[in-house]
Amino acid sequence: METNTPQPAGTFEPRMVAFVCNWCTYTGADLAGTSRLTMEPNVRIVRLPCTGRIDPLFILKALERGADGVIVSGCHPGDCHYTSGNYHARRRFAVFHDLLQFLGFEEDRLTFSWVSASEGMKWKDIVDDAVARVRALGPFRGYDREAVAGSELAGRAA
Amino acid sequence: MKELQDLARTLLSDGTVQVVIGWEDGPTGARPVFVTSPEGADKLIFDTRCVHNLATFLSPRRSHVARLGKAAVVVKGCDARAVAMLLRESQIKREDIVLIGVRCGGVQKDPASKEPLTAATVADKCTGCDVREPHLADHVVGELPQAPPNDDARERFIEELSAMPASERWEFWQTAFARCVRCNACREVCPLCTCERCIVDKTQPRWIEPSAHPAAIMAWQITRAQHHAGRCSDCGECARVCPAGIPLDVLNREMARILQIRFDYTATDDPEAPAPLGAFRTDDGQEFIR
Amino acid sequence: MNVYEPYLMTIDDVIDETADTRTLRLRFQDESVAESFDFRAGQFGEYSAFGAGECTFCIASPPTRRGYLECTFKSAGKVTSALRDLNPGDTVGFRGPYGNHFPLNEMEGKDLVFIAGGIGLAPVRCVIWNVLDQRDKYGKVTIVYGARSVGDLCYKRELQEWSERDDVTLWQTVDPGGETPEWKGEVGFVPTVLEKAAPSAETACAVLCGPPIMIKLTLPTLKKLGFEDDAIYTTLENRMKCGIGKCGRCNIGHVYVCVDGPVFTAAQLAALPPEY
Amino acid sequence: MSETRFITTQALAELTAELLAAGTRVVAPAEAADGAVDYQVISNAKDVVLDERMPRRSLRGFFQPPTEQVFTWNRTDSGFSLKPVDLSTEPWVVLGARPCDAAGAAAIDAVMNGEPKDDLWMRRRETVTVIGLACAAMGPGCFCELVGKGPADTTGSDILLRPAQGGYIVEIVTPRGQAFVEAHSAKFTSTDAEVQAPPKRYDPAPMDRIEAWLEANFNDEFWQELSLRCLGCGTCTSICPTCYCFDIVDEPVGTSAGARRRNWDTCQVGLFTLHASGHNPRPEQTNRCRQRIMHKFYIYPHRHDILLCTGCGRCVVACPTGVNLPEILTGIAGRAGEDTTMGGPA
Repeated sequence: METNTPQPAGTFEPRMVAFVCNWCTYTGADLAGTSRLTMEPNVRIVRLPCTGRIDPLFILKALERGADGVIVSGCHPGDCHYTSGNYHARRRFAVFHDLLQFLGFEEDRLTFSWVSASEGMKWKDIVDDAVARVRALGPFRGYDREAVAGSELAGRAA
Repeated sequence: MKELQDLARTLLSDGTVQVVIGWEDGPTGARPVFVTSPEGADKLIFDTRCVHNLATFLSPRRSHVARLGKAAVVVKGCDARAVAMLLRESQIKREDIVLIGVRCGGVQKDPASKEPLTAATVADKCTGCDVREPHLADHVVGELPQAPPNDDARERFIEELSAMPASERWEFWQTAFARCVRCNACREVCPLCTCERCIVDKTQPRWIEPSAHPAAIMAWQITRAQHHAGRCSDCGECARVCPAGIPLDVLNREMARILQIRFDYTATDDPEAPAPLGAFRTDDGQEFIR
Repeated sequence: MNVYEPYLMTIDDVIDETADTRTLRLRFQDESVAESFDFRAGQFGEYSAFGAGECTFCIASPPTRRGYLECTFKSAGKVTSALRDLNPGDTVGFRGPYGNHFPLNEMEGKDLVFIAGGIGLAPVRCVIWNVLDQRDKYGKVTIVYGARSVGDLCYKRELQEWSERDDVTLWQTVDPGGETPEWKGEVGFVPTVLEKAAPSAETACAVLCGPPIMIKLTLPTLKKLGFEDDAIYTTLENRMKCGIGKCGRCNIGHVYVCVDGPVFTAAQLAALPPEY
Repeated sequence: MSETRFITTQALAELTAELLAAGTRVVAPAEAADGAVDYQVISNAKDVVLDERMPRRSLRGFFQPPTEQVFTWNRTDSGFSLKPVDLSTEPWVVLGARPCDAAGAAAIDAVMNGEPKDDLWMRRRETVTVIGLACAAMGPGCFCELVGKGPADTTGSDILLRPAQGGYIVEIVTPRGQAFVEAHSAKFTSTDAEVQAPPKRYDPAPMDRIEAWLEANFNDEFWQELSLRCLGCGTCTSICPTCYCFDIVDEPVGTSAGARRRNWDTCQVGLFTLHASGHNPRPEQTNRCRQRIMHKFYIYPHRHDILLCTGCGRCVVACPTGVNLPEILTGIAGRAGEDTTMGGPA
C-alpha cells in the first residue's frame, strides 16, 4: 500500500485490506468473481493459510500504512482446514475487538466475518457493506503520522 | 518482620539459597534488596510500602541477578501470580526458587509514602484482594492483617470510560498516548515481558516503528496489552514506572475484565491453569463476527 | 544541509566477494562533492539504504584513487540486507569521512606488516593500496591474510595481483578444513602463519584487523616477533548512529570510537576498559 | 552581569500574554490532562504554573523532541530526491525553567555545539530565551547542591526569577536576557528588595575525587551491587535534563518514500550497543548501570569539563526500585577515601 495520496475533496474512496484464509474466504471471493458478481473495488485481498495466522499486528500495520478499513475473514467454526485454527483466532480477535472498543476505535472500520467457499454472495455483501460503512466514516486520520512526526513534544503534551 | 529475617538468615546460612530478594528501607522508601549473607538478613522489611513486584527479578532476562545463585524471593499473594505465570510459561523451574510468602493487608500507591493505608493511599491493585494469604509459597510468614481499605476508583474510572461515546474514549486515550515517548520502560519492568527479543525491537520486518508518533504508539500500546491478555498479574508496575503517567494499568485491568467476561478467566496463582488464549471452546461468543 | 543529511551516491558496481560479503563501488551524484571530497586511510562513513537506515563501514578504497568510494560489508542486519538488495544505478546515502586515520606519514620509510582476517581485510586493503600507490615511500610490505575457508577470502582478484608483485610478500591462509584441493596457500590460523612469515620488527609497523579472537591471539605473536605495542595499529568497530560523537553509544570508557578512533594502537587498546 | 529588577506577578502574566499575542512560542510549566505538571507550549497565560510542583519531565524534549524528522526522501521515475527538515526557528521563550533544567540543556550544549555542530539541537538553543525560576522549596528527590549547583543557580538561564513578596526579583544573567528585559522594559521596575536565601539540603560532593575514582575503578564490585536492583527501564534517562543519547531510524512509507527520524534512546537497554553480529559490548545491566554513572560523572567531565547531572532529582523519585543517585555519589565519595560529612536529607 502506497503513501496517502491526496484525493480531491468530496470524492473519498476508502482503501481497504482484507486478510482472508486460503481455504474458505479466498475461494469464496474467487467464486464471487467467477460468478461475475459486481462489488465495490476498494478491497485488496491478502491471502493467508488460515485465520489462525492472522496476527492483530497485521491489522494495525494495514491501518498504519494507510488503510481506512480492514476485513478479516475465514472458515466458519468447525470448517477449519487445520481443524481448530479459527477457534484460536476467534478468541484472539474477540480480545482484540474488545480492546479496540475500549480504546474508542471506530468499530465500523473493522469487519470480522466467516465466509465459506460457496458463499460468494455473502462475500459480496460483506465487502459492499464494509466499504459503505467506511465510506460514511471518511478517511482514517487517527494515525496521521505526518501530522505529528517531526513536530515537537510541544503541542501534543497538552 | 523478625520471622522474615530469621527465615532468610536460616535459608542463607544452611545454604538452601545464595540470595534472598526482599525489601529494605531505602533512602526514599521501601525498595528491593538482595541479601547474600546471613548477617544482611536484618535489612529485610515488609510493610505497606512494599508495593514492588519482586517476581520481576526472576525473569530470565535479568542475568546479572541470576548470577548470584539460587534465590529465595519474598512475594505477596498477588506477586505469586506473576511467579505462577513464569512457571506456567517454563521461564523458571519451581525447584530453582524458594518462595517466601508474606501475608499482606494491602500496599501503598507510593513506596515512599509514610501515610497510613487508607482508601486514598492504597494501591489500585489491592481492591478486592483475595490473596492476602499467599499460595504457591514454600514458607508463609507474618500475621494475617485486615483486608485492605477498598478504593474502587480505578473500577469506577473504567466504567466511566466504557460509558462514554467511542469518540470521547478515543480522545482520552489519544491524549494519554500522546505523552508516550516510546521509552519502553513499561516493558522493561514487567515481570512477564520475558521475550528475549521483543516485537518492537524486531527489524526484519519492522512491525512496530520505534518513533513516538501516533501510529507507532498505538501499535505498541495495543500490542503490549494484547500480549498480556490472560498473562498480566495486575501488579501495576508498568503504570508506576511510566515517565509520562499513562494509566497503563487501566488498560491491563480492562483486558482482565474482557477475559473474565468472555472466557470466565481470572489471573491466578495456579501454575497449572490453562492459558485462555492458548485454548478455546467451540461455543465461544462470536457476536462481533458476521 | 544539517549534519545528519547524507550525500547522495550512485552504485556504479557491485562485486560479490564471498557468498555473504559484497563490495559496492559508489560515485557522488554531485560533481562538486566528488571533486572536493577527501579522506585518509582508516576513516569510516555512514552508509544509507533509504528506508532501512544507516550502517557504519570503513572506506575500503584508498584515498589515492579519487572519484569513487568502496565499501565492503557482510549481510547481517536490516541495513546490510537492504544494501545487498540494491543494484547498480541505485541511490545510496553517505555521510563522512569520520574518525581518525592510520598515521601513514609516520609509517613512511618503515617496513609494513598487514595482518587481516576475513572481512577485516577491508580497512587494511585501503591502507595497502594507499601504500602500493606510493610504493617508494615505504619499506618492505608483508601481508598475512586468513579466512575460515577459501570461499571466505575477500578481494580474490587483488590477492592474485598482490601475489604476483615482486614488491609485496603475501601469505594467504585458511583455517584447517577450509581448504580446497586446488588451494596453494597455507592451512592454519593467522598467528601461526605470521610466525612462519616472521617479518622483522625492526623499523616496522603492523596493521591488524579481524575478528576479536584473531586479534587477541595475534597480539602475543607480534610481541614475540619484537613489535612494540605502539607500533601495532588496529581498527575497532562499535554500534554507532551519528558517527560524530553525539549519539552516545560507541564509547569505551571515555574514548569514543567514532571520533577518537576507529584506529588505535595496541598500547591504547590495552589502556581501555574491556567493554568492546 | 548581575543587574537586578523586579516584576510583579501581575506584570509577568501580562508579559506572557503579550508574548503570546505577538505569536511568540512560549513553553512553561502547566497542568497536563491528567493533572500533573509538564513543561508545555502555552496558549493562555493563565495556564502557566509557577508553584513548587516540579514539572514531571525535564526541558530536554523542547530542544530534542522524543521524535524529530531529519529529512524525508522520495523515489520517483525521474529520480531520487531528499528533502531536509526546515531548520529555521523563530525566537521563542521558556518561562519558569527550573535551574536544574536550564543548566541541563546548557550542559548538553558542550557536546552538541562541538564540531561538527548538531544544528538540530543548536537551532533551538540559539533562538531561545530561558527565563529561569529559582526554587523556593526542595522537592523530594532534589540534590542540586550535591553536584555543585543550587536552587538559584543561574547556569543556562538568560534571566532568573527569584520569588519575592508580590512578584519576582529578576536577575539578568546574559546579554540575551538583558535584551529581553529592555524589549519589555515597562514590565520591569528597579528594586532593592532582599533576595531570600535559597533552601539548603546538601554540601557539595567532592566531584573531582569521584571522577578520579570512576576513572580508576571500572571493574570494582560496586557496579555489581549497584546494578542488582536496576530493572533497566531507562525511566531515569527519559526524564533527565542532561541525558541526550539518541537513535537514528528510517521509517519508510511504502517503497518509494520515507522519513529519517531521530529518536530518544537510552543506554539502559541492551539494544543500545548490540552489534548486528549479536556481540554486545555491554551485555548485562551491570555494564549499563556503570555506563550511566560513568558518562555523567567521569566521561563527560573528562571530555567537556562539565558534569552531566544537575541534581534535579527526578530519577530519584521516578526509579521504580529506588536507585538513588545521592546515595551512589556519597558511596563513591566514601570509597574515594574522602572523609565525608556531606549530610543527608534535611
